[in-house]
Amino acid sequence: MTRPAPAHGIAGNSRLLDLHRTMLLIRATETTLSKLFADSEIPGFIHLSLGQEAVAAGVCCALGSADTLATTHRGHGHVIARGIDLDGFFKELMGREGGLCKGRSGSMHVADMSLGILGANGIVGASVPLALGSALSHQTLKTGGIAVAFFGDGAMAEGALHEALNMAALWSLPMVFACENNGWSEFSPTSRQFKGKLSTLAGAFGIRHILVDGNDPEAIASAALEAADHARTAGPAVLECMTTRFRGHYEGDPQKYRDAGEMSAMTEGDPILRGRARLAELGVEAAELDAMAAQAEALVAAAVEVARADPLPDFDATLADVYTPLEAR
Amino acid sequence: MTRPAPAHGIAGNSRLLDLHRTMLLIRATETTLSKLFADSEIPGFIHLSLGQEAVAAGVCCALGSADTLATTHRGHGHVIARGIDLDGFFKELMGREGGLCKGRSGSMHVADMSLGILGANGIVGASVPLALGSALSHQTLKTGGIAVAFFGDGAMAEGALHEALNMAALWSLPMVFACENNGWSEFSPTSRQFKGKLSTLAGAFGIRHILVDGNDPEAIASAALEAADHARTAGPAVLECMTTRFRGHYEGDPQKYRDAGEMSAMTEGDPILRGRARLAELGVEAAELDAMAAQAEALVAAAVEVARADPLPDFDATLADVYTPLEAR
Amino acid sequence: MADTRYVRAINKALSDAMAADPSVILLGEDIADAGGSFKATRGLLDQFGPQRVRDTPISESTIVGAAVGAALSGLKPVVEIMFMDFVTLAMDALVNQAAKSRFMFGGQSSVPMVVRLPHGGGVNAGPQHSQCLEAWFAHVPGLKVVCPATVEDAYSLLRAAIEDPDPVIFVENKALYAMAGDLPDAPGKGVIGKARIARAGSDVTLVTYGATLFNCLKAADRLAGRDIFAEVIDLRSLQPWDKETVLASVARTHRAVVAHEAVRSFGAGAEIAAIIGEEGFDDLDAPVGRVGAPFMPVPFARSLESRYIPDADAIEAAVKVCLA
Amino acid sequence: MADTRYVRAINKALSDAMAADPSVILLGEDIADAGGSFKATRGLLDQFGPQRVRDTPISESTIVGAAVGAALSGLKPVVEIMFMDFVTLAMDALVNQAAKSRFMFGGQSSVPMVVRLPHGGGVNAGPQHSQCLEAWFAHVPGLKVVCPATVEDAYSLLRAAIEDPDPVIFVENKALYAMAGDLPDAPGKGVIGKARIARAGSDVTLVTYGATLFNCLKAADRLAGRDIFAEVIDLRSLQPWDKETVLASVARTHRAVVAHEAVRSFGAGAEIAAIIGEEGFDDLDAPVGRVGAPFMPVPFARSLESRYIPDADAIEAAVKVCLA
Ligand SMILES: Cc1ncc(C[n+]2csc(CCOP(=O)(O)OP(=O)(O)O)c2C)c(N)n1
Ligand SMILES: Cc1ncc(C[n+]2csc(CCOP(=O)(O)OP(=O)(O)O)c2C)c(N)n1
Ligand SMILES: [Mg+2]
Ligand SMILES: [Mg+2]
Repeated sequence: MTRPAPAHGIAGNSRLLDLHRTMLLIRATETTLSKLFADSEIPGFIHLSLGQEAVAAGVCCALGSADTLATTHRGHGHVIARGIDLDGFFKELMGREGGLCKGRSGSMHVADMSLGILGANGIVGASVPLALGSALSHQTLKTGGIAVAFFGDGAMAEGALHEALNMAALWSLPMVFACENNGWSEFSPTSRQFKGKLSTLAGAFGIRHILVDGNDPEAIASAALEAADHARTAGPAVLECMTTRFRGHYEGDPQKYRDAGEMSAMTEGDPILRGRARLAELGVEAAELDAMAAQAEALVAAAVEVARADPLPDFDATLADVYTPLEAR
Repeated sequence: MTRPAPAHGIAGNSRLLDLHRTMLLIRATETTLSKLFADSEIPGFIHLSLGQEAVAAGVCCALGSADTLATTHRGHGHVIARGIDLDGFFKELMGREGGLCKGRSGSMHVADMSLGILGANGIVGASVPLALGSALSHQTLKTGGIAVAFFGDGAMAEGALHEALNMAALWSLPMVFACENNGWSEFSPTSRQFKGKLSTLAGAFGIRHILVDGNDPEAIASAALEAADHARTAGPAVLECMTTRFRGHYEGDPQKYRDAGEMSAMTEGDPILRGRARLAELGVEAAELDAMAAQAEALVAAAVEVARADPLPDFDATLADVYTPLEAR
Repeated sequence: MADTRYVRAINKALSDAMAADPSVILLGEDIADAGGSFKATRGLLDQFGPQRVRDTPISESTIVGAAVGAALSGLKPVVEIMFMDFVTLAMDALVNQAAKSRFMFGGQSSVPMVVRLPHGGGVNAGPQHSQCLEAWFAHVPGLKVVCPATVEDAYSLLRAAIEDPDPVIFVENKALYAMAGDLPDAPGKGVIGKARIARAGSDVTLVTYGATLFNCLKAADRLAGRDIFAEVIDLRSLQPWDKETVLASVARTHRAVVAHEAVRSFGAGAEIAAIIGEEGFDDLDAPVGRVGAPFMPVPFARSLESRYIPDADAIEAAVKVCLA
Repeated sequence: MADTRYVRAINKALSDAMAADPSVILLGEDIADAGGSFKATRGLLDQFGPQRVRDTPISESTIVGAAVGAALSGLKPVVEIMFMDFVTLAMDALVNQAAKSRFMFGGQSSVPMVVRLPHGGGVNAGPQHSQCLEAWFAHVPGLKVVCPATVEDAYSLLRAAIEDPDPVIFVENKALYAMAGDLPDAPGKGVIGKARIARAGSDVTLVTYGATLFNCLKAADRLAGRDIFAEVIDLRSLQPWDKETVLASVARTHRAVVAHEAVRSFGAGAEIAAIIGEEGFDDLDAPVGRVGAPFMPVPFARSLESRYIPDADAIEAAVKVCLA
């Protein structure tokens, strides 16, 4: 899959199609990951973002090639929307030599420096200072780029958010704080863990806060463009996306803590169904959309086959990645 | 010096006298410390709170015997206002065996568990989670007490504040966040380090914020009583005291970063002069106030003599304080 | 209760300690309703209520800092940090506050608290969810470090840690949670600092702790097949650690290998080996061997992690070198 | 420049590195206008401007976390943490992010950053402003740990650390800042991992680093007075450390004492002693001695701290035991 061009100035209709294509690819990828995990073709644990595809697609469509991002343990959607190589992605999660990170680290650490992806992260809240530092580089080196920190609502309880909001405001850094607010922090409603209001917190540092329906791809795309433009021209912005986690915290989570009502209700807000409905309104043929979905499935199926065929990483070569080899300097 | 009774229900006039007495004792103590330090009778480094006496006196007069507090590197005033033994205090700062902490730790760690003083602290921001935990004990063990965290304006940049505001609000803990806002963080105006507004931050967590002129003993005392009562009955409160640091960050600080104008202007707001004027207004004789000052000087002079005569701590005995000895269990 | 799982022993120790002492409380992320990520606190919320079993926000540094303040104010907090890797966020509270308060205050107060830290790999959790960092804490005066390997020790040493007046770092190996073993019906409280000879032997002393104990026992089995009899010592705690038992064994076997899952370089095994080399010098017939993880982060892929964690083969090989 | 102070050498290294490479920036508390608490960055704000010399808020964890993100994005940040004790607030950024990013990303990127950590006692700064925690970092794969003792090394190794593509923990002993020594007019860049024989000798090898070097040299002087000739090795760095130079020396002297200011138990000296005991076993005529601080926090009072820090007497005594 090739990397989506920054959506600036692309007419709404075709942008919506791009967004939809991206969401479908994330959906197909993670639906497949869920199966692969159940069949223990994927080691360790994985956190799926099914239901949150619109946030990934919408935020990343606002980014240009100079921009960077740091994400979380639930970062598959973000890196796919950023245009990561699907073969390398599956190889990584399946622990293969050809993985983007050579199978060193798996789902929680997928990175692609060539796309400005500073990695998913296993430490809640860690994406925020990393992106802050990347924004500092953009500003100091005048790259014209911005840095995006994806973080969840539960991560708001970490002091990192407070410290980073302050430093971003203090230095007026080109940075977007993208909060993916799915209402859950692992097995607990975040409302039982965090009493703060992100809008007010941002306001306390004089930082612009934009709240958006995180399941409406169109709305997020324009909110993200607004936040990104603000970051490029006027300093940090907070983008809070209200969204829905369809699956458990991690695959295999029985979700005893969620009632059936919620489980069934949530699918109604499915961003992909909404995107599809909107595109139909705009006169896009159902057939075209079905073809798009089929294409995403095909891309994923192909990537899985390639990954399965890929060799396992060799242990001795691994040591060479701890420190920079002399010849690489 | 004996510990001031909680000021609840004491008539304003006599409370003002108590506050004044306390401020005078802090003033006499720290003026003397400054000399002792210059004469290198005090090892290490010390941070004086001259100019901030009203905050210490006002906040501590709102505390009862069950209450606890944790303070900062600039905590002399707080522990004196809480009624710490002056001999033990001087012995500690002068590194003597009879020190409150047996000379183990000095100015930055003065503690007296019998007065609920969980220690000064060398780590900026650390007083906040410590007091939070103490408040958790008050709530869980139903002591009826509250916990006070003293912290400076520079400490607001540490994530600890954010995390603690959230947990205090979440659990509705009996806690007062007492911010001593002297405008300085070491050698820099805090305005150049921290962009947040404490009132808004507190508000983001639904926490009551009270702003007070930190150089007006009377005003602080009532604001502190209000904050303490709120903590006892309704949960956490933030008390922000705007005050003035007369001396350098530490003794010996040349303060090149401060202009003469500020240096001279600040003394005009001297809380002790203001307290004295107010008492004069209320008809207290100048002679009585002079006597009070003389008494403070005398108490301090006596304590210094006692401390000088105290032996140096013995090294071998020190090891016994690392872990709790069996017999002490 | 035969066939009790390690995690169940932890759970029972918490439950018994809370029943015995109302000042014991639990703090951690998702430990109440959810019963903890590894289910170590399952059922305790119902048993003791939300005041004593508290779900915290994701704020490791303040959770531990608050535990110190609580411990200085009459409670005995037991904190669960979900993965030892996350304790990196709480080092100030542990090292500058918990470990030093008693000393800094001239012995005025103790700091009775326990921080439970699940460490170790083997579940492909990757570089940030698998580390063994116990050596850090063993280097910090004021902290105690306990690493139970068996089901019975998981119970008895956790009881001892909770009763201990000083702050205890309690290290649980994730790979052991599901392991079943014997737990007496009325298990006792252990003694922190006393090692256990897990297997007697005469030819070489294997010194270890935590999950690596079982790789040592496996290696000892195999070696016995070739008439090499290894004595296996389970240290159970690193701070304090039972020097006497180790040196006495080396005086009999004249050979020693120290093994742990943590990275070998600058790991806890270095101190053990250095002391054997210093105080057991005249007893030694061969260099003290050390087995530990290679100097790299814990890799994710199955083909990598399986090679990374020191196994019975590695221990056997080290013993052979030691006997060569 | 004869009689250059150690802190001035640090300052010059920072200045020269910034002049040589525009991607080098400085981050820290009060390092710009105030020139740093120990004046290591004095004058650099005027020289390089506020974009490259940044006063930060009091937010250690985010300062270091941001340095990692900046290092992954084209800058070479040099962070000053005012006292090593405060790095306890930034351990996640250093251990889970900086140290592991290159590995976790399969070698896609290096993390060129330096964190300067003033450690050590001697100024009655008390338990939270005096610790030596370098052993922690030496145990973390992905980090390098440098501890210069001399004025020239302070310069040349800081230049090397800043040029190094990987994250470097740069440990400066506070007691050395005011020490004067020779600095060549055009000082070179050092090599991380190469020890220096500070004094040649034939009877015993003293292995040390940082400020303790000078206590070792003092002890060696005194011992020479009684015809005991100690070879003194300044390791200069702990990760990597120069095993070859140490073992070669021990092969000549057959005796070794490892000394540092950090707490002895589970300190860096344990690894050095364990390796000497393992790989130098046949060369050793006596147990490897270790000198380090006792197992307690750094006390405040003069009468206590003076007894706490390992001095020449302690080293001399250890050598005597080793030669007995
Ligand atoms: C520092 C840290 N603490 C705890 C965890 C365990 N953990 C992983 S995800 C998670 C919940 C995060 O919730 P949120 O930030 O809302 O992200 P979401 O899972 O909802 O996408 C927790 C507590 C962790 N990985 N890192
Ligand atoms: C964690 C930590 N970082 C830095 C320092 C160094 N330091 C000591 S006091 C201080 C400034 C604190 O300012 P503020 O909180 O306003 O307190 P004030 O000195 O004004 O009373 C700093 C940076 C420290 N002691 N601890
Ligand atoms: Mg969430
Ligand atoms: Mg201040």
